[in-house]
Amino acid sequence: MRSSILQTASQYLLPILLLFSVFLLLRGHYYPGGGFVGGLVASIAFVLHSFANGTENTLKIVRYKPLSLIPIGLLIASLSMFMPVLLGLPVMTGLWFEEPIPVIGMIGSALFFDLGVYLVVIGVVLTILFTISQNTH
Amino acid sequence: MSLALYFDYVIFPILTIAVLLVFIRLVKGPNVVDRVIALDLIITIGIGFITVYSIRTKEAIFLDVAVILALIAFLGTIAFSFYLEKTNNDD
Amino acid sequence: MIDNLIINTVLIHLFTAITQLIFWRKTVTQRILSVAGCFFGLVSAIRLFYKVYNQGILTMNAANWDAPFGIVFVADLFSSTLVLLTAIAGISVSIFSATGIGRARMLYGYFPIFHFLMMGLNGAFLTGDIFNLYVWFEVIIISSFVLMTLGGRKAQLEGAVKYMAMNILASTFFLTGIGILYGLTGSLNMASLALEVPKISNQALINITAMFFLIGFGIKSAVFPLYFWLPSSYHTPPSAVAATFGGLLTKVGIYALFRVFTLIFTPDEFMKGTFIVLAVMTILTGAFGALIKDNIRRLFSYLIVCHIGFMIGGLGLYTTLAITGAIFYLIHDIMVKTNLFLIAGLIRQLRGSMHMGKLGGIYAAYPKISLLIAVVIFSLVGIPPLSGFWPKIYLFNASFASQQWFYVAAILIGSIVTLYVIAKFWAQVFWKDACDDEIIVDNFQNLSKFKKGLLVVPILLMASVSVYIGLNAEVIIQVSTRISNELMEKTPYIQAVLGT
Amino acid sequence: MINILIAILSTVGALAILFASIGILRMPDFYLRLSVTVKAATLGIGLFLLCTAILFPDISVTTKAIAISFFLILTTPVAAHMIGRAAYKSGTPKWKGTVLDDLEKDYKNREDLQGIAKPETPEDSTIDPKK
Amino acid sequence: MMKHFLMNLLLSFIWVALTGSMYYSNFLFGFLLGFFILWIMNRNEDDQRYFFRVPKIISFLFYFLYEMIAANLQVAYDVITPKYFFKPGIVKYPMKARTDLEINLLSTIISMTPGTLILDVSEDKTTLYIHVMYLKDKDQFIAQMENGIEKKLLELLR
Amino acid sequence: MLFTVLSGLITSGLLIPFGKFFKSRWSVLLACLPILLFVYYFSYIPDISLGKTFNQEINWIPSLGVNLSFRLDGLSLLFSLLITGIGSLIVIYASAYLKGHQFLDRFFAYLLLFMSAMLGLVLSNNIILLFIFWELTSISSFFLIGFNNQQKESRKSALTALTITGIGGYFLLIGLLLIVYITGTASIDALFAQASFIQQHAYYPYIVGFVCLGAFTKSAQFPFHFWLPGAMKAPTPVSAYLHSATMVKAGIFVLARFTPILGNTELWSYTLLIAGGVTMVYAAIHSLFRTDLKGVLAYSTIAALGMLTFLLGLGTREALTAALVFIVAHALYKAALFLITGIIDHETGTRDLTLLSGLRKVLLPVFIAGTLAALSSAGLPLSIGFIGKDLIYEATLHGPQQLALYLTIIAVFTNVILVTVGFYAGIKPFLGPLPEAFQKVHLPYRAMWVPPLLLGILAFILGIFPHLLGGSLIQASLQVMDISTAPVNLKIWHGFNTVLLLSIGTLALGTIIYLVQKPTANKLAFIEKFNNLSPKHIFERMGALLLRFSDFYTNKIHNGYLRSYMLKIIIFAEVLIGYELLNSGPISIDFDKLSPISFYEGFNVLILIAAVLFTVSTRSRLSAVVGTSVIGYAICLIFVFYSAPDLAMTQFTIDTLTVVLFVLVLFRLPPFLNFANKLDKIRDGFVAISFGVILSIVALKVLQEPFETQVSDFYGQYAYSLAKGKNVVNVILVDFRGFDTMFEIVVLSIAALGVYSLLKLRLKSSEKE
Amino acid sequence: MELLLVFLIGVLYAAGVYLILRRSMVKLLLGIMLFGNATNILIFLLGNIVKGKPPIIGADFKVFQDIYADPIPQALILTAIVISFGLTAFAIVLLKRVYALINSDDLDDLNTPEEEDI
Ligand code: NA
Ligand code: NA
Repeated sequence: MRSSILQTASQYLLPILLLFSVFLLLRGHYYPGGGFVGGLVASIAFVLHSFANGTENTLKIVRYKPLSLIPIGLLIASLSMFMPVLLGLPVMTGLWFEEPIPVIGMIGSALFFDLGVYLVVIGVVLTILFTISQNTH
Repeated sequence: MSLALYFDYVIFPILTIAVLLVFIRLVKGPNVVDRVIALDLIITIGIGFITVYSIRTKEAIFLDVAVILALIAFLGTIAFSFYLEKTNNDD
Repeated sequence: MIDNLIINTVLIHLFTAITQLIFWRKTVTQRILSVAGCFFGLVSAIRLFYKVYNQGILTMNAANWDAPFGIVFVADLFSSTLVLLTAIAGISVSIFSATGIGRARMLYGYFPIFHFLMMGLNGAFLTGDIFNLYVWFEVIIISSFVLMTLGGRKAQLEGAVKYMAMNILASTFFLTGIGILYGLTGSLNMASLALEVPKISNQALINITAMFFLIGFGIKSAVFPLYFWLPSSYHTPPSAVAATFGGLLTKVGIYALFRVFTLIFTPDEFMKGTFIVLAVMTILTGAFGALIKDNIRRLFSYLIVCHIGFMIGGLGLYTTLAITGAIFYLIHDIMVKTNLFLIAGLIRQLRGSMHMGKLGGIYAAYPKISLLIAVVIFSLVGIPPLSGFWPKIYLFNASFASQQWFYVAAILIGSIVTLYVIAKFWAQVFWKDACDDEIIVDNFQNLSKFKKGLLVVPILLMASVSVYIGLNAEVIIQVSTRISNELMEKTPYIQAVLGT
Repeated sequence: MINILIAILSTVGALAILFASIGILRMPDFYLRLSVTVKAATLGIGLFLLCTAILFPDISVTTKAIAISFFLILTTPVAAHMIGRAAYKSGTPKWKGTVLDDLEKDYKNREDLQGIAKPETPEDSTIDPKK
Repeated sequence: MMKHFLMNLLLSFIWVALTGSMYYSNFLFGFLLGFFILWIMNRNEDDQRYFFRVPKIISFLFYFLYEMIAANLQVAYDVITPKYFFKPGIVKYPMKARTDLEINLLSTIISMTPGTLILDVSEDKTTLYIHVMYLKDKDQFIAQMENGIEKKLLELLR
Repeated sequence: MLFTVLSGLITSGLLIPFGKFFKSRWSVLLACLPILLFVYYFSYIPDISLGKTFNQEINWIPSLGVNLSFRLDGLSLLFSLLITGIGSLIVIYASAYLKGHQFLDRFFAYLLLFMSAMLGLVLSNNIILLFIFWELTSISSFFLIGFNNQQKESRKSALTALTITGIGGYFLLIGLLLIVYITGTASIDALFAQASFIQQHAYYPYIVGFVCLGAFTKSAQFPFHFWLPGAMKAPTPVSAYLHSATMVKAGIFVLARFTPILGNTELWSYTLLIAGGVTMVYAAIHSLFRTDLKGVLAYSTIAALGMLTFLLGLGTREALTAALVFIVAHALYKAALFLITGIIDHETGTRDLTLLSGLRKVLLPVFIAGTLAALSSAGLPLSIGFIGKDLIYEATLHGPQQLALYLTIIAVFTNVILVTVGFYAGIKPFLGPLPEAFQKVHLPYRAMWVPPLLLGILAFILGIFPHLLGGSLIQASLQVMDISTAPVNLKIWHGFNTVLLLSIGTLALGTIIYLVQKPTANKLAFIEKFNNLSPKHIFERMGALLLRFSDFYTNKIHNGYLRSYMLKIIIFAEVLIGYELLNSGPISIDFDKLSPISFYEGFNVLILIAAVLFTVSTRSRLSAVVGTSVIGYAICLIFVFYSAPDLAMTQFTIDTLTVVLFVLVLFRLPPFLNFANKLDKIRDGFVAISFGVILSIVALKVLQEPFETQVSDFYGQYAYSLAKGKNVVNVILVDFRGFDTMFEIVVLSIAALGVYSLLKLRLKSSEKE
Repeated sequence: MELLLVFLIGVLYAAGVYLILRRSMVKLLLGIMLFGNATNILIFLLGNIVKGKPPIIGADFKVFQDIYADPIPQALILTAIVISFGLTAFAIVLLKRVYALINSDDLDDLNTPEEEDI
């Protein structure tokens, strides 16, 4: 089930999809997108790659086990949720930097939260799919 | 005749008829591969639908959906091919 | 009054789970983290309970949005009591798991998922938002699916498929109900729903919506004829898991039923009647099932069903007295049912089986453990003055007042059957000599003293709580009565949340 | 002016899609269906996208339109190739009017070769947990 | 060659910045302007490849578009008329393209052209298996491909 | 008083850690406790005789009106003395009887627990507290009866006893709670004053019924008596204690306690008379045919209990006096007889009456004790039994005019047989030749034969000096039970009258029967032929029937088929929602509120529906997956049409991933098989369509209601100004309702962990659980 | 349009019910998925449905200038979709395990007799 056409396609689709996923993540607060869809697109990028090159090869690109993305993502999301508590505010209160940053716009805890979501979604989808495909071969 | 009306009475009907025809193929089969390509075509037409709809409503935001569709729709087809090559029987 | 303390138990379990995920495959670390997490959870739960007990309803507006715009967390006495009980059960299960769960399961995430489950339970008790409650329910069910299948034996899978199918169905009903409620009122905040729902012109629609919640939560709390998943599945997972399930999962359903049907919906005569009929049928069904089961966990499963009926009936009577009884029963039941499944696990450690026919001789070999277990099982039966006795008095009194004689009869039958099967259980498992032909696997004997302690101490802890509940019933009655009053009189809740 | 342009382009696009759908329905075998549908539909969509680029003079919209076309052109042939090959391998019948099949004998040879020289070994199905 | 391309891009960005309107048309105009200026400036230098390639790409695009529309029309006609005119077949095509990118571009283009579709690539990456709708003669088809699309494409890429 | 009750509980609790010590010969020290208690209560006799009562109340559960409230009056003192007195002797006896037993410490723990429970029961001044101790006696006796728990019979008897008394207990509880419910008090003191109110209440018959049910099961009245002979599986000291002197009398005590509250009505009297009468005759006849010594004693005990109930039912002052005296008399001789039986069993290894004889030669002191007890049981003048019997006849003769004769006849009949069986148990084993087998039998420890001897002697002391009892305890007890306060004067000699005649006749007849009829195995076998009609058998059959029904019901309804469960749930939902729907009035569609249908939207929905039908009907799994994809993508289009781009994106990506998942998993699954028959399909289709219709109607109705937009207006208003985002959906997801999202990703994470473990974890066979 | 969606909801629920009453686990899963879709559309429908006005504030504005679609049901459905994806993924893998174990997706083959309890 190797196809050189698919393999080559996946070589350049992977960066495109990843780029696009980050794009979706960053603009989520203003336009359709956000952590979920971003994460899903990113994971689809890797899934596609694994279809073309085999799961083992994709895992080499990812370098880390997708499973380990889950706690990282959860930690980022939950810390951005927890941060306000340290400032005496209710959990999850939005915190924002005063000035907007070019390209990204306003930086705030919501963005970190979305980043956490993004990572978790990638971790989850990849864990699920890679575990299955490793199990299937 | 405004563009909106033209879209409503010409473009959309053509597209719906197209979907209908493809859907007939999807139901008829006869093989799973036929259904898979029918599905693929339905999604492609869906992208067209969304594009046309965004022109019709003048809301460019819907194009974002089309981008996603265009990027990942073929994954399903790839998955089906993957499956079919693994199992030579066509359940 | 805004207070982050409310959410502490949730956060503690969340961070415990995340930390454990970081220490993936480090089982010793995970065990220590688990017990520590549960301990802090317990401390936090106690603090919350005291604060609520002394200061009244606490709320926390998540993300600092005023209700009904954001998600609000509400700790009234009902929820903080349940949080406290969950914490007690949680720490017991956590300690028990340290030796009661095989290492292989720990390697594949038993502890993090257990803590996610704990988190889900706490969240479900504390949230004041109906959709958020749905999310918590999903956290609970997905973690329970995973815990249930962890290990993947055939029986486990069978149980899990049924458990899963019906619980997802339940969630769907629940979600449908939420959708309708939102369509009718445009709100998801439970306090604001409590205000909006009576204003709807077509109250029949409200009744329809209530039915969705009834069915959704009814499935979760294993009410007849929606209970099938419970006896199909609770005998399959490891006992520590079954303990969490047996003690807490169905009770979340009960909690939700009580919450929703006191705060948002006010049952009319038909609904009350429905509850009573369901209660009676639930009790009888559980009782009949318990009579014939030989596997002790299957037996306990049916007993859970049976006793769920007691509580549902309390809701059906819908008087302060009845709800007091039901709440007391709930408190008692959480402790005892959790303990029962831990005991089942211990019995398996002692004898390598869960068939009453194959078991035996425990009393002769382990008299002190046996007596400890006796305390628990007779608490379950409600031998006075142990904990199961007092709530029944309330339920009886309340049904006298409402003249619900069928319910009285059902409680009677349920109690008698419980007494009989528990006595039989005792006679078979503890008194009887172990069968000769069956090779007994006593894993317990070879354990180190510390590990033995880890298995017995949680049972002892919860047995002590049960005994405390029984002997110091006055305190529990005070708490239950206050809860019952809070439930029946919703204005303070609404005021606390909406600040009006 | 723009409206008329859009109307023409979109009509052509819609018709291309319609032809694709008629094609998928009418073609006698799978390969022909595949062959017909992929490009016509892509062409149609490309034309629609051109319309959007014309209608919204916004750089982001144009970028999106270009991106969509680009992605479609990138992915569609790959998908078609994959499903076509899979169909072929799983023995989807060809139309009786098919005049030539070079693939058939080559596949046979390859399978024979593999059967002798390189017996298929299933990949290790589980990962060593200690990794 | 890359130098020229980057320079051209830079010029077009400057143009966009100067005019201050972020439209593609404006960018395109800037690009063409820059191309023209660069071409004028570099007429005497040795490396003229860049200035030939850009027109080639454009002409290739038009060629491709033309092929596509023509073939589409043919297929469309065939699709809507009751009688089938086609003679399908799977052709083994020995390609000249060698690198992955070349093969991919070639196969994409072949596949995007109506009437042809890549079914497989041989494992040694020397042969394409093309499903052809109107196969009059195998050798003629191969020759047509070699001298047509493949040649033009390889010219561009090499 | 609280302390006296607690002392036993504490001691039994202490036996758990210090059991080793008391397992040794020091066990006899445990007797100190009951002896001390006996002495303590003994000291109250003078005060109580003067008609005083002592109350003690400690708050426990005031909310329920359940307090540690105790009341020492004549009745409770009488029982307390019996409990502690006989208890002392039993402890001494048992320390020898079970010497060296592996679990002696547990035995004493249960025994003391039981004693405390009994004490608590009789001392309670609160009916709920009384019930608590009542249940404690049931439970502790469960452990005592099942003490020889290796034996199947023993376990079964314990279970039967607990079941029967447990059922009774719950009925008693209902009765008691009804009393509390209608009067608002649980205090016995207070209830005395409310007697007439209770008796006039509509629930009175139920109360009587429930209380009697409880009392009858505990005191082994027909038809609940059968657990008692079974309970003889317990070690003999237990039988002696529980089944003669104390536990079975708990029922009698409750009846006596409630006589002033519930008594003196026809309902009460007839219930008790009939139950008691039937019990005593039935049990008496049975006792005659037993060959097992304990069986004989068990049935005679039942007969005696019947007699007591009967007397309480009679309810006259004389009858009550008779009952009280008979309680004492019976306790003394029956305990003695049991203990003697225990000695015989212990020394000879058998209790078979047909085998035992001549034991006087080896067990002389025991023989003396047996004779004394038997004679007291027979009602020989100068024994307390004689006085008891006299009083009984007096009571029956002075009973209601039209019944007196019949009552007397059955009383005489029962007493005659009691005489006979008293002889069987107390004398017969000792007479006649000593068989070979028993030659080596020797006298047991003093601790074993002294207690029965003491009891026998006491029976005569009280018989000779009846005023010791009558003037004090009986008098005081009567005062509690009866309103009149006339002094009680127990006499040895009433003069020549009908009563004396009856007494002597009873004795003579009993002796004659003893001489004529010998219990044999054949006769036993004969009477056991009627077992099919016996209540025990009927109860067992009912139990078996219940089990069979449970089995049928449980397996029928919980049949293992998921689809059948789902069907039930769905139908249940349809019924409930459908019912409410019927109540919700007609459907009215306000077309003005609806948005117009565009051609393409309608078409999209049609495709969607077609895809649904395709998915449902296709026979190929992969095609079904294709079908669901179409559904998903069509829904995605709906979201696009209705302004939900975020949703459309998510729905689309997730649908694609789901397809990938399905496809990865579906490898090599065989095609769908057509399992269901046509009828099932039609049924399921009907159920499914009904469900769809119901949901559609519900949706339609909800649509007609005005829609509140307060919250979404707020979001629209402040999404940018406060939450700094323009995509309101995203702002809701990460800010307004960020909590949902936070825990939704937790759900995802758990699912991933689950998938990981499900596919990777393979348990070793050693880790089965 | 609402009427059409109402009808659609009915069809989806009915199909979902029909499928979960089958014996095949694959059908069960498909049924559950249809159920989920039905619920989502129900929620969507019962909110305020508006055509072509996504709840996204225009680039140059700070508040909405026009009517806009109710964002709350969208957020709820989004959450529900993602959650049910998690559940579905797990269920699908469960199906895989079941199939590996009993070599069929017939739920009846999965039933374990009580004697096999531990
Ligand atoms: Na978003
Ligand atoms: Na509405």
